[in-house]
Order: sequence, then structure tokens, then C-alpha cells
Amino acid sequence: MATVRVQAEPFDVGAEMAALTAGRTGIGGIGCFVGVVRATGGITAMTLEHYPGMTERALAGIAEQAEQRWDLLGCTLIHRIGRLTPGEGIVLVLAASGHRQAALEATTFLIDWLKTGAPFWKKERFADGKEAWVEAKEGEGLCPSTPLGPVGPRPLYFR
Amino acid sequence: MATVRVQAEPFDVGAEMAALTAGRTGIGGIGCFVGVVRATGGITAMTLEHYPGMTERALAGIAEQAEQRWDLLGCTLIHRIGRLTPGEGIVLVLAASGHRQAALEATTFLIDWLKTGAPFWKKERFADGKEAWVEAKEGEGLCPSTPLGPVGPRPLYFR
Amino acid sequence: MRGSDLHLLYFAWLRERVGKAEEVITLPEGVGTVGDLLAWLRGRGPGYAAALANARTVRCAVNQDFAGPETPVRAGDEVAFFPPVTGG
Amino acid sequence: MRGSDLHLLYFAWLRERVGKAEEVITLPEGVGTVGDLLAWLRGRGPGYAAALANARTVRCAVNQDFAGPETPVRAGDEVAFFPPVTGG
Repeated sequence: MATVRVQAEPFDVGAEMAALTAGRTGIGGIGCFVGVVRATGGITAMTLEHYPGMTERALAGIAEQAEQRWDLLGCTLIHRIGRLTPGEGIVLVLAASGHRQAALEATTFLIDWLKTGAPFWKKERFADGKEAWVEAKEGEGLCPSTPLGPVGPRPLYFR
Repeated sequence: MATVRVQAEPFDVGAEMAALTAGRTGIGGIGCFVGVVRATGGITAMTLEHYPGMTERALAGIAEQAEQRWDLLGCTLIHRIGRLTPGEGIVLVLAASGHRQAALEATTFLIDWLKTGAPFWKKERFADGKEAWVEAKEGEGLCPSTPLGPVGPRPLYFR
Repeated sequence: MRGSDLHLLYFAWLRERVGKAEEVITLPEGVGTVGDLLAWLRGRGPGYAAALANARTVRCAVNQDFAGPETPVRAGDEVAFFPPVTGG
Repeated sequence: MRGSDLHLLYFAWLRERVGKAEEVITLPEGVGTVGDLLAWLRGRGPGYAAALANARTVRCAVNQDFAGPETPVRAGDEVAFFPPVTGG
């Protein structure tokens, strides 16, 4: 039931919302989150790498988990890859439900997981031409705060 | 800084997001909620009434309160009035921030308040031509769960 | 509207039961609060009585701020009565 | 890829340090877990050693499921190494 995509192209929030609601009459609310590339610290561009195959599977798995946990009528996860510039949308979460609480809780759950449990890696490019991989913050990526469920156990430290 | 509108016309989520982000470079995430007219119980249309003057003031007041409480870079509140049919968007909340948590918390706060503290009234029209005012659920409207702040104290029961 | 007048507004089903959206009245003698005004209005006729009978379902705003029964009402004020809100 | 082979994948800065995105190797003798494989790979050369030195910053997936050091590795598996994720 979920729509899950990993794509280089920009997404159109209005069009994705229309696609999500088309033909579904019980929807009372749509929660939505759009992640945007920030222009902090002199970043001029960003490159997103992913794990083809695993990423799509992981996204489908977490969408299924959200649909089991909340009374959703549909959800959409789109994550961009490749080169992006500040101000561009990088990730889109939509969760539709009969009621606002389920829609907003599922939206929060899904974006938290996308930030901490989905196999994407960001490399930032700066005004001076230098590039650097973004490091995961403690508590993000290192220890996903949300259960990964269908996509497997939490990543463990190798000690 | 907030955009607040009460209007009969449909809103365009993509256009409102573009307007919110235009010229603001620190945005890392946009939280969004769209309320949709549900086709439950044979509803064929809905009419929204408001209190001109007070409604706009109340919306501006709650937007200001959200901007004080969270580190927002902007927010948009649009509520429609007049006749709406199932599937149509009735209310739009956007909250932009550097970080996702502030954006999503503010979005939840704003839609909770719009549902329980803003002077709007819904009348539903059914397939048989009958009309009925929507009754507030206990805990909604009767006792707003969020502080009204600039728009005044909580409405009280007259006993 | 004169300086001694009250501007009254009614919304949603209160408006329908009262039979009008707004009216201007002279501040009645002895009315100093929203609660006083509510009691006075109930005596104005069956439409008012029906609209305002169940105080649990009546809300009020004075000069566009939500108000309670103890909120003062003064000449020149805009006083609105309406049901619990059902927006969003 | 033969039945006795492992398909190895590297992502982000691990890929850059190892110097390749993927490779097929014969399952080395004595390697039964992700932890064993990690130790074996570190001995393959300076690029591998640099990429895999700090185990705190290395993650693994076996057949596209997140894995830990005790996760079994068998011939035919797809094993990926990568840094902590930074999506969204």
C-alpha cells in the first residue's frame, strides 16, 4: 500500500499528496515532512549515496511497520540520491489517516527512522571545493532509536 | 513572520511550501499537516463558518506563540471557509525549522490548537439533503488542550 | 452604534436559533458581566432561550478574546456567543 | 560468482579507503562470522586496514539485513560494510 522510491529527480509534494489521496475517501488528515538541504558552514552541494536493493527493502519494511502500528490509509517515502544543492528537498514522508494523531505520529516515526536507520550516506561539498562525508551524531545512525523490525536487528558496534 | 489566511479558495501545498522556503537558507525541515474533508456517514458537503476578525487574530496569535516556543524559521496557517466537498483540503499547517523535531512538534501543536481553539464551526450536509452542525467532542473545543495565550483565557463552561 | 451600545454577534447554530447574525442593543441596566448578559438575553424570547438554554454548549468572546461568565461587559463592547469550536 | 564465493560491497568513505565499491572473494578458511571476516579483511592491505580500523564506525549488512559481529557468514552471501548512516 505504501509508495517507496529512491530517486535522483526532485519530488513534487503536491503531486505526491494528490497521488496518495486519489481514490481514498476515509482520509481525514495527511502528516508530512520534507527534509531540506541546509546551507550551513559554507556547503555548496551534497552527494547522497545509498545501497541499491537494501535501501528500497528497508524503506518498504519501515513503511509496512508504520502501517501496522498506526491506522494509516497510505504512506509515501521518497528519498533522493545523487547531487543536491542547498534549499532542495532531500526526503519526503507522507502519512494519511482518518485522524490527525495517527498521521502525525507515523510521520515523526518514519522520518526519525529514515534519519537513523536507512542506508544513505551524505558527502558535503564546500565553497573551497573540499568534500567531506557527514559523520553520524551519537544517537543517530550509531544506535537507531527506533526498532528496525523487518529490515533486521539494530546495527551493533564491533568492539 | 507567519503567514495566516482564512480563505474560501483551495490552497496549493507545493506553492505554500515554496513561498515559505523562498529566501530562507537555514531551513533543514518542514513539518506539514493537511486536514481533509472525510466522506464518512454519507456526508456530501460541509460548510465552514468563522468569526471574521477574531479568527485571523487568533491564528496570528497562535502562530506567534509557536514561533516563541520552537526555533522556527517561519510558519503558515491556512483555514478554508464556505462550502467544501469530501476529499478537499480544509486546513494547512506548515512549520519550517533548522531541525526536524522543532518543525514536527510545532506542526502538531498548531493543528491541535486549530482543531480546539480557533473560532470555526462546521455544518455537514448529507445525501438526503439534511444538514447538521458538527458537535465538538468532549476534550475538543470544550476544553482546549493547548494554552490560548495571546487570544485570551480558555473558554469556560457557563454553569 | 452609540457609546452606550453593545454589539452582539451569534455564530453557527446559536445564530440560527436566535434568528440573526448580529444586533446592537443598549447595555441593559444591571448587566455587568457575560453571565448577567446571558441571563438577560434568555428572557428576550423563545429563540434566545432555545439558543442559550444549555450553558455547557455556549461559548463567548468579548472584544474577540475568549471570555468566561465573570468577564466584565461594558458599553461599546463587541460580545459574541457561539457553540464550542469545530474547526480543522 | 561461484557457490563458494562471497560478494563484498563497500559504501561511502569505506569504499573510498578500500579503493573499490565491490569485489568477489572466495570464502576464506576459518571465516564463519562478520567479526572473522572483518579481521581477515584488515590483513589484506593498508587500504582495508585504514577503512576497517575503527570498528565503532563500521557497520555491516549480510544479505541486506543489518548484522553484528556474531552474524554468520556463509558462501554465497552478500556482505556490505559501511559507515553509520546519515540519510534524511
